[in-house]
Amino acid sequence: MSLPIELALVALFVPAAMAVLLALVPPLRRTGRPAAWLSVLAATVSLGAAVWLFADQLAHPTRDLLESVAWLPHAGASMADVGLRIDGISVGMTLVVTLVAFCVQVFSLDYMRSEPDADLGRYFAYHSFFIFSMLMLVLAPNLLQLFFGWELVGLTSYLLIGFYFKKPSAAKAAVKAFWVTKLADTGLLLALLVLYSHTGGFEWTSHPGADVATLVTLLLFVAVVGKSAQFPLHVWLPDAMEGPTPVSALLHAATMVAAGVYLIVRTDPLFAQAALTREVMVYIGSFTAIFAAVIACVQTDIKKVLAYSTCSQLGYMVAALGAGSVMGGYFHLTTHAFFKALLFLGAGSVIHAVHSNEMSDMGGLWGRMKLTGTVFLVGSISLAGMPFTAGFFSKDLILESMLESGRLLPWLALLGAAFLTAFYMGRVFFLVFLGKRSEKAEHAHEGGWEMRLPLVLLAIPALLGGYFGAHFAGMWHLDYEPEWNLQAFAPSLVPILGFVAAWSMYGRGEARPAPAMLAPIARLARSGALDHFYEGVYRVLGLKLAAAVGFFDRYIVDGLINLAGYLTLTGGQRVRRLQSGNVRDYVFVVAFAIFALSAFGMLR
Amino acid sequence: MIPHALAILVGAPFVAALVLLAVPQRLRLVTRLVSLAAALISAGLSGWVAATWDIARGGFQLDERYTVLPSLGIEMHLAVDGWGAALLVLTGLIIVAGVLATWTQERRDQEFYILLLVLVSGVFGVFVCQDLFIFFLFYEIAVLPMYILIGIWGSQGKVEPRGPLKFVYEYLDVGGREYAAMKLTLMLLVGSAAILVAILALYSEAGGTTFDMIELGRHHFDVDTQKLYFPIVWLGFGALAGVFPFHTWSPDGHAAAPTAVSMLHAGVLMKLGAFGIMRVGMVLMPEGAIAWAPVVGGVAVINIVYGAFGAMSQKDLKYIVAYSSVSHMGVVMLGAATMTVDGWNGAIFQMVAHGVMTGLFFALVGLVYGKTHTRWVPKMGGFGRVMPGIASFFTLACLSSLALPGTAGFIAELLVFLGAWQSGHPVWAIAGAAGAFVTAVYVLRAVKSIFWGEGPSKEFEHLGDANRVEWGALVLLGAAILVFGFWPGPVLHLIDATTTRLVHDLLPLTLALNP
Amino acid sequence: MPLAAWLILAAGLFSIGLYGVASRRGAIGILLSVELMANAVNLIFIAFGRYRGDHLGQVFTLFAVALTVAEVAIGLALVILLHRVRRSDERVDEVRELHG
Amino acid sequence: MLTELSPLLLPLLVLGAALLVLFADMALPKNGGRHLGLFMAIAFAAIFGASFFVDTAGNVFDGVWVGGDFTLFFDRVFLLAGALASLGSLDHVARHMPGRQGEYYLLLACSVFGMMLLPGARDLVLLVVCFELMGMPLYLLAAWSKTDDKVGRGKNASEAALKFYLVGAVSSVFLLLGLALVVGMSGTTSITALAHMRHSALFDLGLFTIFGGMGFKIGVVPFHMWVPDTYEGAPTPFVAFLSVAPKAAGFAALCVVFLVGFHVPSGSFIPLLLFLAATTMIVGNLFALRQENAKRLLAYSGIAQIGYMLLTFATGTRMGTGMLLFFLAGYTVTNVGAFMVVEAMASGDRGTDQIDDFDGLYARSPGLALAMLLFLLSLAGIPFAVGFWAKLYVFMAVWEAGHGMLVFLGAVLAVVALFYYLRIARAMYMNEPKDATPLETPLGVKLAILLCLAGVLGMGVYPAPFLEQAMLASRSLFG
Repeated sequence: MSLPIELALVALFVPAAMAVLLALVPPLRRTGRPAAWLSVLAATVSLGAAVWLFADQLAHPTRDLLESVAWLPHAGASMADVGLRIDGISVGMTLVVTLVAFCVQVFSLDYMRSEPDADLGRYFAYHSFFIFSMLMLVLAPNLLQLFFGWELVGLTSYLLIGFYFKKPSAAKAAVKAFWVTKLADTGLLLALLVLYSHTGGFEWTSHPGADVATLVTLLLFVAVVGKSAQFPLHVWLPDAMEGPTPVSALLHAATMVAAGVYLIVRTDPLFAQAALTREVMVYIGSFTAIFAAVIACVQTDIKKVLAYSTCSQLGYMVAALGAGSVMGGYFHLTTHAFFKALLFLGAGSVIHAVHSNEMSDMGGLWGRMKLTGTVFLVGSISLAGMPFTAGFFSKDLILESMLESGRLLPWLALLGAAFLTAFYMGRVFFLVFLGKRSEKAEHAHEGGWEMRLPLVLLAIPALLGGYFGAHFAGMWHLDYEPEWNLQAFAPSLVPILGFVAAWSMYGRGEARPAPAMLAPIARLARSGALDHFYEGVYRVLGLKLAAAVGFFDRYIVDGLINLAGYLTLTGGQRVRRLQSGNVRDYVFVVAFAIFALSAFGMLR
Repeated sequence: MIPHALAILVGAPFVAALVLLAVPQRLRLVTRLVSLAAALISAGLSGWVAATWDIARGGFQLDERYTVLPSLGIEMHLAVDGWGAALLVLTGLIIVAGVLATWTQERRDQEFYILLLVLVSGVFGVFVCQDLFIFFLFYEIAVLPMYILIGIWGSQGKVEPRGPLKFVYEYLDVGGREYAAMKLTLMLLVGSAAILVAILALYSEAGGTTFDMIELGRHHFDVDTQKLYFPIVWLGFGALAGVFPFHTWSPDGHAAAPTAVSMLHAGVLMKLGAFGIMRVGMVLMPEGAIAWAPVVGGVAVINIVYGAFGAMSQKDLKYIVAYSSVSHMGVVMLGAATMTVDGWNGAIFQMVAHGVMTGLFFALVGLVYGKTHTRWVPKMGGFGRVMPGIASFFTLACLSSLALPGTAGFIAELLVFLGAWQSGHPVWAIAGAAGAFVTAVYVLRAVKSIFWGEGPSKEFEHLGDANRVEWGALVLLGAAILVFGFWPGPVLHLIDATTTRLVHDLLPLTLALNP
Repeated sequence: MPLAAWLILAAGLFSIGLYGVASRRGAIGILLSVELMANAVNLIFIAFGRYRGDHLGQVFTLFAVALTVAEVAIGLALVILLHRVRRSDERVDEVRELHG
Repeated sequence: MLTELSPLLLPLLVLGAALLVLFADMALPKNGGRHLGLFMAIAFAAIFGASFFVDTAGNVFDGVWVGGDFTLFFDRVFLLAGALASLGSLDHVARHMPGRQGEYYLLLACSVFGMMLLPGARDLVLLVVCFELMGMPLYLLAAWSKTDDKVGRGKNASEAALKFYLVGAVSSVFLLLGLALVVGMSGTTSITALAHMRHSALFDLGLFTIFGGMGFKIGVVPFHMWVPDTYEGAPTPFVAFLSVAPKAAGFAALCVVFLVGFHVPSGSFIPLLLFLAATTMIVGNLFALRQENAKRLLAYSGIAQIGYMLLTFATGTRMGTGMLLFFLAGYTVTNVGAFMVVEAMASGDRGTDQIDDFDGLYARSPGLALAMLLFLLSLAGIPFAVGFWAKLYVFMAVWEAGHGMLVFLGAVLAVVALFYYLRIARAMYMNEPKDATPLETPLGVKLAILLCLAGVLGMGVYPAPFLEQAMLASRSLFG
């Protein structure tokens, strides 16, 4: 077994072991902070391994390792293996996951300080388990194992959203998230079935033919829509903000929701065979991008803004992949992971300071929280795609590829989304950090070093990550040659305009109503029409139908069976009258019967 | 090599039952220890059998023969194939857990354990017995103690009369303990009446010389005979397997039954039905099975979806679990109906998976009921605060029942659906997957409304978590779910070894019948 | 007188007896009717014996008579017992404690 | 001369015992002692034991009576029934009729004597004489109760006896009528000779009439109506005897007359038999469903069982007959046992025999409850009780004879039967006792129950040897 495999195993199983340990030894878990520190330690080890692995991969960019063991027996052989696929793509994602996870755990040390010990232990156990699940997904050598991890991260998401399970809203959100994603995952399951019955395996490198590939990829994409919160299944993501903010940063911004995109990147060989699917992806993606961006502009809850912005950014990636620019998609995934995690943690530190998610309760925090303000600004401009930030490079690449692919409408949508992104990020920044303080913000202050360190750590790649595109591309064996001409820079004006617009409206930090042009959309967004629709479906197709079935089973199916018993019993009761007790009847019956017998005998 | 391993395995619980007859009533601890000892012996031997079963060799192993009625060709022929081995392990797990879970049983406990052990003997017997006739005997022994077990220790329920057949419901005490017991017994025995007929048919078809299933397996029955008797076997055993529409004993029965009995019944006995269908029906009458497969599969799909919706409509916790059993047994039958390697592997594995899962479920329901004395979900809420352990195990069971990867349920359903798709019935697979989703809906709903959210209300605040002995049961089953889920290889290898051979024999027929 | 005539006569007797059994309400009457039927049977025996000219019929008849006598004796005993127990006049169709 | 009678040894021994009882009864003082009953029981038991050491094969009176495995098998059944009945009666008779015990056992012995001669009879005269010799004592025994008992049990004994008697008298007249016709048409009374007779209309008429006459004895529907009333009214230990021995004897007679004699069932007699058998099963089970009186319930269940036996008889094959014999043996121990439990329940002057009197028996007398449970399961045909094998063999035989549907009917009806058997089980185990006073069972009854239990479980766990015997017997019948 070679070094990279060992490193991957370390990165994978140290957190897993920690999770198991915390799960199996309740006393340890209940100690709270020690448990937390153990978990962080595990995350650190995992991160270290990931870094080493990454460096090693950079040293041998062409390496593509596959180590696996038989898992599911079938007719004496093995129908599916579990193992590790070590190549540029998986290694890159591994680094991202472990890094963000590490930062988030450290951040949580302070952010969750006020939690009771038992819950704190539980929280970090979940986190360790998440690292394991996510890496299972990332390092999977085949679709089955990927599905395995895919569902496990779904589980951790469910558990972490429902971390405050005593809060009805949190419980509701958790269940909702699980239902929606599970529904979508059915697509992935079916994809597995189709793939297996046509290729006898779960490999994404197989060539089952265009039709099958299209079917498979469409089914896969259904799962992606669910997991990566694309329209129309994005409804769970905003609610998922019920979870603790660091969780939102890790799962619902940086890594887990990006799993969908990663899936597409990973299984690109299949998608490459399915033009139709890619077409669908382009339109779903770009629509989500602009749609979510619009809604983000009218949110008042800082986390909700970021949540919608995540939807929108994921839309970018999906669209890029649809347009065939794997590099664009994956690159944006990476950069987005950093600056979005940064933004969420920043928001977290603000929320921690003012104990509220509402932007109206903030304002003027710049004076009090310089560091948070700075890194938040960095995150915002990077997200908006201001020139020379990380976001700029990746987003630019996406727009460019979309244009090259000659799809004008999606390109415009994405451009509009870019403008809106800058607008709402600006809006958030101005409302939170400028203007006059609300009383809640009066005695706000920075958190402890555990909270500050991750902010700084993440700010660096969020700012500079873009310059390593070439290296990434080399690692991923993808082509990446940005040409720095005017046409390439044109898009970079859009975010600037966005910021200007935001400044003009919110520069003084007072919360103005959303611009008139956005009002109807705002109303639409607040009414949550889609949610109502889904709820209606659930009521009718779920509860009503279930009730009907229940009645049918209880009173019709079972009724008939009871009826049989009823008839027998009442019959038994009725016939008893025939036994009159009058002996002359008996004698008569005997005589008659004998005559009947004889008659039968004679007549035959 | 343990001599007479299987005989001991089957006999131990029965002997223990006899011993208990001698133990004075008041020695409660002794009673429990004897039962536990017997359970552990059998479980241990099961484990040993599974461990030493030679996968490379396959076939039937550990032959033991004891003469019973040579003149009729009846002999006690014990042997295990891979399927048997896997299911032995399941039974061992469940019975140990069952004894532990009812450790606190107070009322007439000795009789309780006696009947329980007799029942278990029957179950073990069915899985290792290769003589069709003795197989039937054990089957009966496994089914009958149910009546008294439910009738005496069961819990009372009531179904208010409604619907077009109102008068029937007014006449019968539907939902009552004795009603449930009687219904279960009679329905299952009507089933075994059908089975008996089929057995006699096979016996005389094969020349009336032997009941040995292996011998009978060699005899090729006339195709029309198979087509005639397969459905009889299917429905006969189907009554126990909860095949729609003969499943209606199961909700009432399981709801009324005491914890350990529900565990055994849903966990193992229902499997006997499915096992019988596959072992007797599909293996002995392959052509008949192939001819009827579409029907069997269709009904199985009905079971899955119908059962899931049925469960969703319930407010009584035990009914929810009972209906989920109906739904999951549908998965077993679906796998069986595919007549493919994956399908059959999945079917047997689902028997194991569902057995463990539903065993855990009923154990937990028993615990909750024992503490709260209600099974009415709307009255519960926020229990996660007072019984975190129970909450987490319940969640685990739920995850397995919605087939989340990492739990045994996932492996089973994946294999079954794979089989369904390969057998040329994608619709089955899709419907099955839909059923799995509906399951996700109702189980998570249950978790949410029982353990999450506001509460617990005043009357439940003082409640505590499971106690030591009960932990034993929970951990045992919970661990099994995860082990089988993450590392299905060992068990699946056993199953696969047998399945592969059987399907291999089956293949030419399949091609012959639908080219 | 041909055999058939005897048989018809016997049949008639038998039917009368049977009618009696069915119609009489008193135990004694029924017993007498039974006696009548029995004698009809004996007649058949005799007739056949005569017709065949062997002694079989007569032998059989003797046995039959003995059996019938014993039977009727028992019957009378029972009637008396019933009378003693229930102090009622022996209307058999009022004796119907046991039924259903 | 005496050597020639050697095949008749067993019946003669019974006769001897009967005479001894008679003289002893005259000689001994009429106190409530139980020695007579004890002697009778021991005598039956001893003769039963003797049956294993004597050779009873051979003809007597040049072929009028033929001994062999067939007779031996039945003799054992009768002796067993007799022994169990006397044991069970010890207490009952001594309490109700301290003065007249002798007659009771004398009559019992005579009846058994008649039965034991029946299976060997090959001449119609002998047959009918034995038949009546068996039957008449039963009428008297049925009436056995205190004449001054106006309220308690035995109040209805006279009614029971009267109904039994009247129906019996009429059907035996019919029996005679049938014989008259048959003998008249064939001109012979030798059963073996009948085999070769030409069937004419009158001959067939006689044949069916004979069947009717005998059908009364075994209680085939529609000749069954006396059964429940008699069983309910008559003294329980006697009913235990009545419910098995005469049935066995009746079937013995049927076998002799119809299998040896008329070589039917053959041809279109079979559908009739099958029809009657099916009706008997259905009627028996249906009527039993809602009974409140345990004895009545057992009576109807007995009728249902007769249906199964008739079904087997209808096959007319050697295998079928063997299975029938096995069924009879198993049925004997089971049913006697069940009735004995009822007797034990109702012993004591206040005891009654309603089903709800079984409430909470498990608490009052665990042993009794368990015994009853096993007897009921055996009646229902549950594994590891003899009843299971009995039913199974019946089904096999019927299946071989090609009546699959009837097998299914039988199997389903067996489930229906389970319903009412379980009603008693439920009363015993699930209901709480009305008065928790422990129940003390008379020794004799206890002993009888234990013997029956031994039989039920013994034959249930290891039926092979018994089955072999039954097969031997049927083989010797078919020669």
